[in-house]
Amino acid sequence: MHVKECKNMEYKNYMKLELHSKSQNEAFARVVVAAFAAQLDPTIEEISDIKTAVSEAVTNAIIHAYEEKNAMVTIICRIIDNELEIIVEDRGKGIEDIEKAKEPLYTSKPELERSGMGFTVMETFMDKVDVYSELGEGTKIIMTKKFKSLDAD
Amino acid sequence: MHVKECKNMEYKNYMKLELHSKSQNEAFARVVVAAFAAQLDPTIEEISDIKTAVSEAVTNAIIHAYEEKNAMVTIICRIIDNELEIIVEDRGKGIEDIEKAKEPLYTSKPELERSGMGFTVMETFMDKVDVYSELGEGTKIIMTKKFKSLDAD
Amino acid sequence: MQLFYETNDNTLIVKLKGELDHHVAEKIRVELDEMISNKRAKNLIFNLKEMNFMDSSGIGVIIGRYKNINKLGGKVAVVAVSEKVDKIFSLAGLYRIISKYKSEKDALKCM
Amino acid sequence: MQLFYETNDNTLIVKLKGELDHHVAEKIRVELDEMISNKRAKNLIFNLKEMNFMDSSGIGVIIGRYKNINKLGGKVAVVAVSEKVDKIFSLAGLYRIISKYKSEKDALKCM
Ligand SMILES: Nc1ncnc2c1ncn2[C@@H]1O[C@H](COP(=O)(O)OP(=O)(O)O)[C@@H](O)[C@H]1O
Ligand SMILES: Nc1ncnc2c1ncn2[C@@H]1O[C@H](COP(=O)(O)OP(=O)(O)O)[C@@H](O)[C@H]1O
Repeated sequence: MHVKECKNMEYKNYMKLELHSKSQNEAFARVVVAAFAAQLDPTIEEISDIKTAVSEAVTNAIIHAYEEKNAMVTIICRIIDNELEIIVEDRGKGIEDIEKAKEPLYTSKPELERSGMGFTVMETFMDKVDVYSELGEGTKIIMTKKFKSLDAD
Repeated sequence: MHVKECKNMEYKNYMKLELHSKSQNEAFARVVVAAFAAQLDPTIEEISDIKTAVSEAVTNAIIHAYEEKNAMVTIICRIIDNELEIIVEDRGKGIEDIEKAKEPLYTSKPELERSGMGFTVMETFMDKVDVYSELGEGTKIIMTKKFKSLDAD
Repeated sequence: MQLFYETNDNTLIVKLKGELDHHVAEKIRVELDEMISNKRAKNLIFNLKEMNFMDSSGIGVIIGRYKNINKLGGKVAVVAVSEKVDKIFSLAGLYRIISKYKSEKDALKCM
Repeated sequence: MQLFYETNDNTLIVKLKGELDHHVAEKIRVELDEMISNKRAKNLIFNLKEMNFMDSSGIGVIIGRYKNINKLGGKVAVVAVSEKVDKIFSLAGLYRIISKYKSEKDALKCM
């Protein structure tokens, strides 16, 4: 028996997903980004890292930006070579003090049992996290991760 | 041991996905629509039906609408109760004669070994397929499927 | 997400199966608090062996239960924590208030 | 998609594993034509047992191979066809030109 692997790698790709800010879409958002990242031949660990980071950013849009009112969250993924850029954007209330928001354990919603660890988790599992926010305008999280798998070849 | 199922069903949801008209995104498009449909508690058969229909519509946008040039394909999914509406839209060359295009075995690209069965497959696996197209403007396929699983409850 | 539970003396052992995110956290919290009060449990053990995803919402659930249980003099423990979740727990300093064990048996011994 | 092959006399047996859509169809086609000419195969059997997705692009691949093989007096067969793919093949009238068998053994007997 001979084996031939029919697999294709392209090093540039793009997708944009808009979805309702409903909590049941958090799992959906994770699956979509993971499926898009599949073309980078990721390790299980890498997939798990981006799922966690996406979950944090999308959850924040739902809870903090829109305070559980129904609106739209946008996720953009861009692949350039072995790097994945993930943008999670909302048009919600915005963040007043980004530095404070990023502090571990800081949360503005302790009554919802939030842990204040969302940004810390994103920063731990992604290579780079940039936060842009304007009060009353919305928030944009830009995260990037370099995938090791392709480097090894 | 006691078991408690923590599962939630909401009967209204929406998502919009834009992606490059690259053939490697065909599989991605199928996964995304299937993941979105998961909230309807579908059977394996139902998931397979919508994956096949989405694959046909997205492939047509890539091959026929854009003739493999890079452009954008849009997929919109809307859930209302136990019905899933899937819209696949392109801004490509459009279809001159929709009736003829829908005929089984008709293809304008036999040189690419197309079988001309795309529309027939969509119509077989979905409950309803509507095609809107304008030459030079693009094509919009609206497909709906009612999921049985929730009826049974 | 599925939630399995059993009791051992005054300790409630809860197995979480599936994905623990914000969406399910709200329901899990309500379920847990109901169980704890129905069973009059003093201590709580989370078995995470079959939890295949968790984000920071999970920390909130665990710390929230810890606060209630701790007030009444009980203990909370976690068991079978994956490497990934361990990293998240460590970031949050969770092990300063909650102990981690390899097995339910080990955890029960220390309740 | 993965492609496994073996030969039995002048028959090439090809196992397709994974998803057969337009994206992989182009590569599969080139691979198959190369194999057919390298092995000087007269007949072709597709074993679809492990093909877990196919859309109408797959029909194109099979009919295309059929045309080439038929010209040279050979036969094409499909084996282990799922219900779903069977429906697609039937819609396309594929069984008017290609035979379906339960197993490779049955197919080989009729080559
Ligand atoms: N998308 C957002 N819109 C508005 N505020 C946000 C957003 N994301 C985060 N924040 C603010 O930053 C704080 C810290 O966020 P995070 O570290 O994720 O912790 P948590 O979600 O547990 O509160 C939040 O409590 C909130 O006040
Ligand atoms: N999105 C589209 N844009 C332009 N033309 C299309 C589109 N979809 C289908 N067509 C036309 O309709 C024909 C029949 O389509 P289909 O039944 O899917 O068969 P096939 O893709 O195998 O050709 C195509 O050959 C093409 O000419």
